[in-house]
Amino acid sequence: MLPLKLAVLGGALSMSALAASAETFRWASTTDPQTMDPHAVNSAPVLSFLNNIYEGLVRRGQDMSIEPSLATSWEPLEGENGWRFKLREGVTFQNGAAFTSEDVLFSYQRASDEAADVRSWFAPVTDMRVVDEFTVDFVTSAPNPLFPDSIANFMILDKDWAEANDAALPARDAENFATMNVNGTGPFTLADRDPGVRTTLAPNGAWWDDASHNITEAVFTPIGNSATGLAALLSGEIDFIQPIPLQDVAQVESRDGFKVLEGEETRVIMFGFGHEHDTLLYSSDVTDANPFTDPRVRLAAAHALDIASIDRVLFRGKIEPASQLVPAGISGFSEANQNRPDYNPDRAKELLAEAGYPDGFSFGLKCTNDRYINDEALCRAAASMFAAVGLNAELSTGPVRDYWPQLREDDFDMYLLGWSPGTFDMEHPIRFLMHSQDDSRKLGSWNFGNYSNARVDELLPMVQQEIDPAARQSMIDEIIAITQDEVAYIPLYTQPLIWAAKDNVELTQRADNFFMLRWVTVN
Amino acid sequence: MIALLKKYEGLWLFVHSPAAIVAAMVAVLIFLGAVFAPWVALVNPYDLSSFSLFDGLLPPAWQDGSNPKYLLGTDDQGRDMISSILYGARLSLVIGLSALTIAAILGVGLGLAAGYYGGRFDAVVMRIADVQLALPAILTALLIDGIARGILPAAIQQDLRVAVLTLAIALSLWVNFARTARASTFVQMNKEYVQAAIMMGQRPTRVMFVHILPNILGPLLVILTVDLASAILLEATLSFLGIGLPADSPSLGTLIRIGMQFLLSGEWWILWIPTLFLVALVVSINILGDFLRDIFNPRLR
Amino acid sequence: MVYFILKRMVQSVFVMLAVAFLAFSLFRFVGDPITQMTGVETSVADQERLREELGLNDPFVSQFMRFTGDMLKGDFGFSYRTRQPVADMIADRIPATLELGVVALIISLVVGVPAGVYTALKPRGVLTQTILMTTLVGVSIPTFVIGIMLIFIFGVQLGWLPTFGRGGTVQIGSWESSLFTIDGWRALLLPAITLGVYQLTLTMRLVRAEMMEVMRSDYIRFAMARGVPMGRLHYKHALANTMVPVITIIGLQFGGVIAFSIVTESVFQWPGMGLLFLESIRFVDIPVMGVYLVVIAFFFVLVNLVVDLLYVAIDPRLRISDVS
Amino acid sequence: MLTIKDLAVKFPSRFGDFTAIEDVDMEIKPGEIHGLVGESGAGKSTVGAAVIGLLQSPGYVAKGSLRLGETDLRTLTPEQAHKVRGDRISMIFQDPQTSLNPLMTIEDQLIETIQAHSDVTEAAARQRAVDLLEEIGIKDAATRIKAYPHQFSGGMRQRVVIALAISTDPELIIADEPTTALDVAVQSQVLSLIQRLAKERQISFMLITHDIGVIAQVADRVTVMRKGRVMETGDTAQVLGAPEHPYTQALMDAVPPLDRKLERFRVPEANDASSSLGELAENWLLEGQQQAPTGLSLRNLSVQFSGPRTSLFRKPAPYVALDDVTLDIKPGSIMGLVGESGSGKSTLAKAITGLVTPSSGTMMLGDTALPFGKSRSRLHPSRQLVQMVFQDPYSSLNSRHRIGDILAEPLWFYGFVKDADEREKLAASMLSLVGMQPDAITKYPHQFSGGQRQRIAVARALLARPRFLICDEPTSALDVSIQAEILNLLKDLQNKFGLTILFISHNLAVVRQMADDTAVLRNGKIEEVGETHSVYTAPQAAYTKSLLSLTPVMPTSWAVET
Repeated sequence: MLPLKLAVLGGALSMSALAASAETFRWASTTDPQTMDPHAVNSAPVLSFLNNIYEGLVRRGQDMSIEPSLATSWEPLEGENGWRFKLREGVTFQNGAAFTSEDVLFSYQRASDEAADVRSWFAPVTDMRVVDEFTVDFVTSAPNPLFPDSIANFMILDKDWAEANDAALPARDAENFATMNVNGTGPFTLADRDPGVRTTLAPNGAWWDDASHNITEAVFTPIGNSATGLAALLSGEIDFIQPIPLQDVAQVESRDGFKVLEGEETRVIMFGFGHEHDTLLYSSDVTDANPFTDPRVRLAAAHALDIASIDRVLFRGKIEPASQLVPAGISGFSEANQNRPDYNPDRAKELLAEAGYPDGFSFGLKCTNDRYINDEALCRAAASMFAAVGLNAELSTGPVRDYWPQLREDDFDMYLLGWSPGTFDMEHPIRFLMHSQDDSRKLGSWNFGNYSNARVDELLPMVQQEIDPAARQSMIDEIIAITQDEVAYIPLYTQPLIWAAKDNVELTQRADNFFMLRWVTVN
Repeated sequence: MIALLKKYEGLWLFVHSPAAIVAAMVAVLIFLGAVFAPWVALVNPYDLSSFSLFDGLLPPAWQDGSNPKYLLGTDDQGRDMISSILYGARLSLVIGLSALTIAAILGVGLGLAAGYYGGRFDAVVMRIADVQLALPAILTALLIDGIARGILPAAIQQDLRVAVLTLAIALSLWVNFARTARASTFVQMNKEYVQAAIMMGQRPTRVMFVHILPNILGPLLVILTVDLASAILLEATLSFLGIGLPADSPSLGTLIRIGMQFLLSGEWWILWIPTLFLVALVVSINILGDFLRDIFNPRLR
Repeated sequence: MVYFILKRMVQSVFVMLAVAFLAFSLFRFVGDPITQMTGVETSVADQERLREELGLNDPFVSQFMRFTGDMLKGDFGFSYRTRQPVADMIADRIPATLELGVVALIISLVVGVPAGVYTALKPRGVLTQTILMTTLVGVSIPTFVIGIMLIFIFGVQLGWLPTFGRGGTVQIGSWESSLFTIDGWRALLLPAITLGVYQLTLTMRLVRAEMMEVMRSDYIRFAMARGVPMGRLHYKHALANTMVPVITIIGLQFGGVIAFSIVTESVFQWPGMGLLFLESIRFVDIPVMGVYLVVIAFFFVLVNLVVDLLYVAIDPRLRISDVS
Repeated sequence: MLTIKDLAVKFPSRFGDFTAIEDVDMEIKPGEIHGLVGESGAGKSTVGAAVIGLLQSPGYVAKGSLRLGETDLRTLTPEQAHKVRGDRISMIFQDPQTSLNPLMTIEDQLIETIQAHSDVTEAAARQRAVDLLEEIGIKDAATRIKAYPHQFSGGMRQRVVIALAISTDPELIIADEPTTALDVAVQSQVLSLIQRLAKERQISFMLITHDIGVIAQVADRVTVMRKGRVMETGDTAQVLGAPEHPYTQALMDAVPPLDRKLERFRVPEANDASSSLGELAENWLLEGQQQAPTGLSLRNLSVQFSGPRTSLFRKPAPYVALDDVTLDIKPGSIMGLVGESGSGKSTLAKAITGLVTPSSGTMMLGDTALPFGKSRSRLHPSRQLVQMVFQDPYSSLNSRHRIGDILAEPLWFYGFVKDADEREKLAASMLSLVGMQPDAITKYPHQFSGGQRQRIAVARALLARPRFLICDEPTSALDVSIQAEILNLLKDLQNKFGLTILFISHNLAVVRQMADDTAVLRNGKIEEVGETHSVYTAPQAAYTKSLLSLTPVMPTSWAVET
C-alpha cells in the first residue's frame, strides 16, 4: 500500500516538474560566478557563465574548434607579426548599441589593464589598432599562429555603456557597475542577479546568430554541497547539474527520468618534481641530496603507480590513462609516444636500488583537495602505492587557494598538477610546463619544478612558428620523446567530466567543462 | 551504616541505572579501543604501506563481495573501517580532551578568580565571556581556523591543524567553565569555611584552589562531560564544513565527511558505520553526563 | 529599572566595541588587504600607492577609529571576492537567516516547552523516558547528518518538500520573505526542523529541570496546600516562574542558533548570512567575515537586551521597587 | 476533630524503607492550638505533611488513621484530597520570603484561592480578600492588595500567608515553624494573630516548632516528639512544667532561661576518658599563653556599604551598617552582643576580623591597633590572635577536607608545628579536649552531626592559639540539647585558657547564660551596654525593655528547679 502511494506521489511531482521546465530551465553548479565583469576574474566558473552573455571575436564550437563569432574572418598581418580580424556587421549589444571596432579596442585596453585579471592573455600583444569601423589588427611580438585560439574567452564590452556607467576599468577594491550588470552581444542577458543565491538569464531576442535552444528563462543556483545538489536534481527541482561526484553516477542512472553525461575533459592530471632542488625539503632520511634529479628515481615513481586500481576504485572505470600532457585527439598529440610506464613495483624497486636508494627514502608530496576530481583521494592512494616500493610520501593536502603560492615558492618535493591546454594544442603545455622558466618571456611559467632541457627550449619557438603541420608534429614528437625519456612529469590520466540532467534535457558537454545554454533544448 | 552507604551512593545509583551502565560500557570500550588502537587495529591509517587501494570499497563481512579480513568493510582507500574508526576515535578524543583541558584550565581559573575577587575584575571577565558568547562555538572555531590560515605559512598549517582545531574548540568552550565556576564560587564565597581561610590570611591562590576548587568540582565535572560530547560533535561539524582535519589523519568527523560522498553510491558503510559509532559515543557521554548531573543535584533525584 | 536597562546597554556597547576591534584586527592583520585586492601582476609601487590611498599606513588607533566610524555610518567596505559593498551583501542575507532562526526557535519553543512541562510533571512515565532518550540521541547526531537525512527522506524519496533554497519569496520593501507563500513555507520546513532539533532538546531539558526545581519550591507547595486548581498551579504558578531562567538561556542560545544556522544553511543551500560567511571563509574574504562578526554580535546584544526587557515584563521584582 | 492514630510514614529508599515516623497518636480539638515540638529529625514536619497529604515524594503513609471530623483522609482519591486542601486544611510555611509566588500580586493569589473553593464572583472574592487583609492587620488593604509579595516586609508577608491560609475558612491550619524566620517583635505579633484566629474563628492549629518558648506562650496542648515517635503529650503547662518522660525533662533542662543565669546546663557529660588524651593539647595551649588576656576596644567605629545603584548619574546612597560604635571588651571576659537580624552584629565581627573595611573609627586589640580590612596584611599578628567560631557548622568546615587536615591547617599556617606527624597528634589531642573521639581526624565533616562539627570548629579555632575568640551565633543552628553542650564547652574553655570572647547571638536567653557584659545593638547603633545582670534585670533603653518583654519564655512558675 505504502509503496504504491509513494509512486503516485512521485509521478505527480515529476509531471509538475515537467510542466515547469517547458518555460524555465534550472541548473546548478558548485560555485557562483563571483562577478559579472568578464575581465575582472580569470576563473573557469566566471568565464564559463559569462560566455552565455558576452562574446569574443572567436568562439569554440561543440567540438572545441574555433569558429567565427564577433569576427567573421581573420588572417595574419602582412609585413609584421599579428592578426587582422574582420568584424561582424549589424551586431548590437543588449542595450541596443551597435558593435564596432571601437568596442574591441576599448575591451582590449580594459582587459589588458593592470586592474584586469586576464591581462596575461595579451602578453604577446604589442599593439592593437583600429583599421576601420569593422576591422582591427592585433600586433604581436613574434609570429603567433595560435593567437586567435587564445582569445576565445576575451569578451567584448560596449564602450559607451561601460564609460557612461563608470566601469571603464574592472573593479579592484570596490564594485562597479559591471560587477552586477551586463551588456554583451551574446545569446542571453541577465534578468536578475542575487549573488550566491540565484542568477536568472533571459534569451537575447536580438542575438545575431540563430538560437538553437528553446529556453525562455534560465535560472542558475550555486549549490556547494554535492549531496544537496544531487538531491535537488533527483527531487526534480533542477534540470541539470554540473558536475556530480563519480560515485553517484550509478544512483542517477538507476533512476527513471535522469541521465548522466560522461565525457573526457582535456585536463590531464600529473605529478611534477622539484627538478632544480639540491636537497629534499620534506625528507626525514635523505637530507643531503635530491634523488628526484635522477631520472631513474622518477621512472621508479611512475612504475609504482597502479593506474588500473585507481581507475577501478577511485574513478569507477571512468578515466583514461595518459601518456603525455594532453589527451589523444588534441592537436599535436604525439601518436608516436603513446605508451606510459606500466605498473611494475619490482622494476621500481630495482630502479631505486640502481639509483642508490635500495631502501627508498621519504619526501614531501603536495596536493590540492578541492581542485580536481578526487584529488585528495588520488594522492592518498598514490602515497600508499609509493610507500609499497619504498617511496615514503609525506602527504600534505590543502585548498587550491593556498596551493599555487606554495608551488611558486618551490615549497615541494613532488606535487600534483592538472593541466588543460587553453589553446587545445600541445604547444600550450610545452610552453607552460616543459620550457625552462623564463619570466621575461613568460615561458615555463607553470613549470614549478623548473624542468629544463636545452633541446626542448630550442624546439619550442620553432614549433610556435612552424606552419607546416608535419614538420611541426615531428618537432613535437621529439619533445615528447625527450620528456618521456627523462620523466619530466608522470602523466596519470585524463580527468572525466560527469554531468547529470533530466532525461528531457538535451545539451552539449564541451570538453573544457563550459556549459553553454545556447545548446540546450528541453523537450 | 547509612553514612557508609551514602558515601557509596553514587556507585549504588550507578549499579541500579541500566542506561548508565550501558553508556559507561560503550564509552569505556570505545575509549580503550582508541587508546589501544595501534595494537588492536588491523591497519594503521597513518602508515600508507599498511593498506592498499586494491582492497578499496569492500563491503562489510555479511554482504556479497566482502573480504572476511575486513569485518566492517573498507573505504575508498582500502583502509579497514574498524581500524579507521579506532584511530579516528583516538584523534577525536585527543582533540576533545585536550581542548577540554585547555578550556577547563582557562575557564575555571578565570571563573574562580572572578568569583573570588568580584567587582571590576569580575565585570571584565564577564564582558569577555559575553564577547565570546556573542561569537558562538562554530563561529569561533571557523574564525580561528581562518585566522590561522591567514597568518600561518601554508607549509606548517598542515602540521598545526590539530593544534588549531583544538585551540578553536577550547576557546569556544571555556565560557561554560568560567560561568559555572564563577557562579559556584560565588556560592562558596559566602560559606564560612572560605571566610575562615581568608580571615587566617591565606593566600588568594590557596583559598581558590585548595579550599574552593574541591567544593565546586561536582558541577564542573558535569560540564566537563557534556562539553566532551560537544567538543566531539563540534570537531565533526567543523570537518563537515571542510575546515577540520585532512583526510589522511581522519578523526571521526573527517570519516563522516568522507563518508558523505558515498551517501548515494551504495557503499553505505563508509558513511553510516562511523556515524553510528560517533552517535553511540556521544550518546554514551551524554547519558553519563546526565547521570552525573543527577548525582550532583540531589534535589532532582 | 531604568538603571538596569541602561547598565545592560553600556555593557552591550562594550561587547560591540570588543567585537568591532576583533573584526578590525582581522581585517588589518590577517593577510595583507592589498595583496588580496590586487592581482599577482600589480607592481609594488602601485600596491604602495593603493595602500596610501586606503589609509593603511596611518597609525593603528586612527585606523580603528575610522573603521568604527565607518561602521556606524553603515559603511562596511567592499568584499575582496565580489567587490560588492559588504553592507549590501549582508543586508540581502539577513532576512533568510532571521526567518530561519526565528521559525526554528518557535518550533523549539512550541514543542520544547510543553514537552519539558510534561516530562517534569511525570518524571517516571514511560513516555517521559522515551522522550528523554529520543532527544538525547537527537542531540548526539551531528546537525549536518540530520539535515541530509531529512533531505533524502522528504525531498528525494518522498518528494514532499524542496531540497534546497528558499522557494517562493515575496519582496516586502527591502525584506525578502518566504513566510507569505506556501512554497516558501515548504522550503523553510526542513531547514527549520534541522536547526530547531538541537534547540528543542535544550529548551525541553531546561524547562524540565527548572520546572522540577520550581515544583519543589515553597510557594508551589503552599499553593498546593491551599488547593489551587492543578492546571492553574502548573501553568500559572510553576511555568511562569520557570520562564525567567528559560528566557535567559534562550537569549544565550541565540549563539547556538546562529552557529548551527551556518551548518544548516550549508546543507540546504539556504541563502542566509551563514552561507555567505562560509563562502567568505573559503575565499578568505576578510571584510565579509569581519562584518558578519559585528552583525552577529549586534544581534546577540539586541536579543539579550530584549531578554532583559522580557525579564522586566515577567518579573515584578525588577519592575517595581521595594516600598516596604 | 483531627484524630491521628498509630500513624507511620515511610520513605522507600535504595537502602530499604526508612521509617520517618511511627506510632504517632494525636488529637486536635476545634480552636485548639496544638504544639508539636521536638528537635531536628524528630519527624514533626512529616506529621504535618502527612495530614495535609503533601508528603515529599516518595514518602507514603504506611499505617494508621488520619481523620478530620468524619472524613477519613487516607481513603481520599488524589482529586478529593486536593479539594480538602485549602477548603478544610491549610498550611503556613516557615519562610514568608519564599512561600508566596513572586510573579503574582497578592490580590491574584487571594482571589484564585477563594474562587477555588467557593463559587463566588471575582468582585465578591476581591471584597473578601480585602476584608481578610484588614482583619489580619494590614492597613489600607484595598490599595496594598495590588502589590506584589516583594513589596511587603517579612512580617507583613507572613500575615499575607496567614490570610491566604484562612481565606477559605479551613478547620485546621498546619503551621510549620511559622515564626522561626522572624524577629521577636514580629514573632510576637504573628503569634497573637494565631491565638486570635483560634479563638475567634475556632480554627485549630497544629503549631510545629522547635522553640519551647513559643509553645509555652501560645499552645494549649503540646506533643513532644523524638526520632519519629511521640514521647509525651498533654496540656502545655503540665508537659513543660512537670515533664514525666525523661527526654522531656532533659529537653527542659537544656532550655536556657531568660530570667536567671545557670552556671552550667545539666546535660550528660562527654566521657571523661578522653580528657587525659586532651592533655597534650591543653599543655600546648597553655604554654603558648604567656601573655595576659587581651581585650578589645572599639572607638567610634562606623561601617558603610554602598547601596544598590539606581541611576547612572547619582551616587548610590550608602547603607550604614555600623554607626559610631564604641565598645570595650575587658581582657578575659565574655562580651555578649544581642540584636535582631540586620542590626549589624555580624558586620561588627567581620570588621574585627578584617573581612569588612570600616569607614571610620579605631580598633585596638590589646595595645595594637587593628588595620582595617584589606590594609591588614596577611601576616598581621591579629590574624592568629583573633579567631572565630561561625554560626553554621555545616558550612564552616570544608567538606572536601579531612578533619585532620582542617585542624592541622592553622598549626601549619601559623608555623607552630613544623612536623606533619606532630600536627596530627596535636589535632587529635585537641579533638579530645573538645569532647570528641581523636580518631575523627581521619574522617570527613559530613560524617558528623551539627554539634560534633561545632566542636571541631571550636578545636580549629583553639589550634590557632587565639587570645580573642568571636563566636557568631555559634548555637543558633543547633538543637537545644546540643546548644547546651556547646555552651558548656565554651564556658569551660574560656575558664581554662583565659580567652576573651565576643559572643554574638539573637537569643537573649543564651547571651544571659554566657556573657559577663552585654551590649544591645540595633540598626548599627549600640542601644545599651552594661554588666549582663543589670542589663537583663534593669534595662535602661526602651528597646532592650521591649526585646525582653517580647521574647517568648516559659512562665517562671513552670520552671523545673535546678
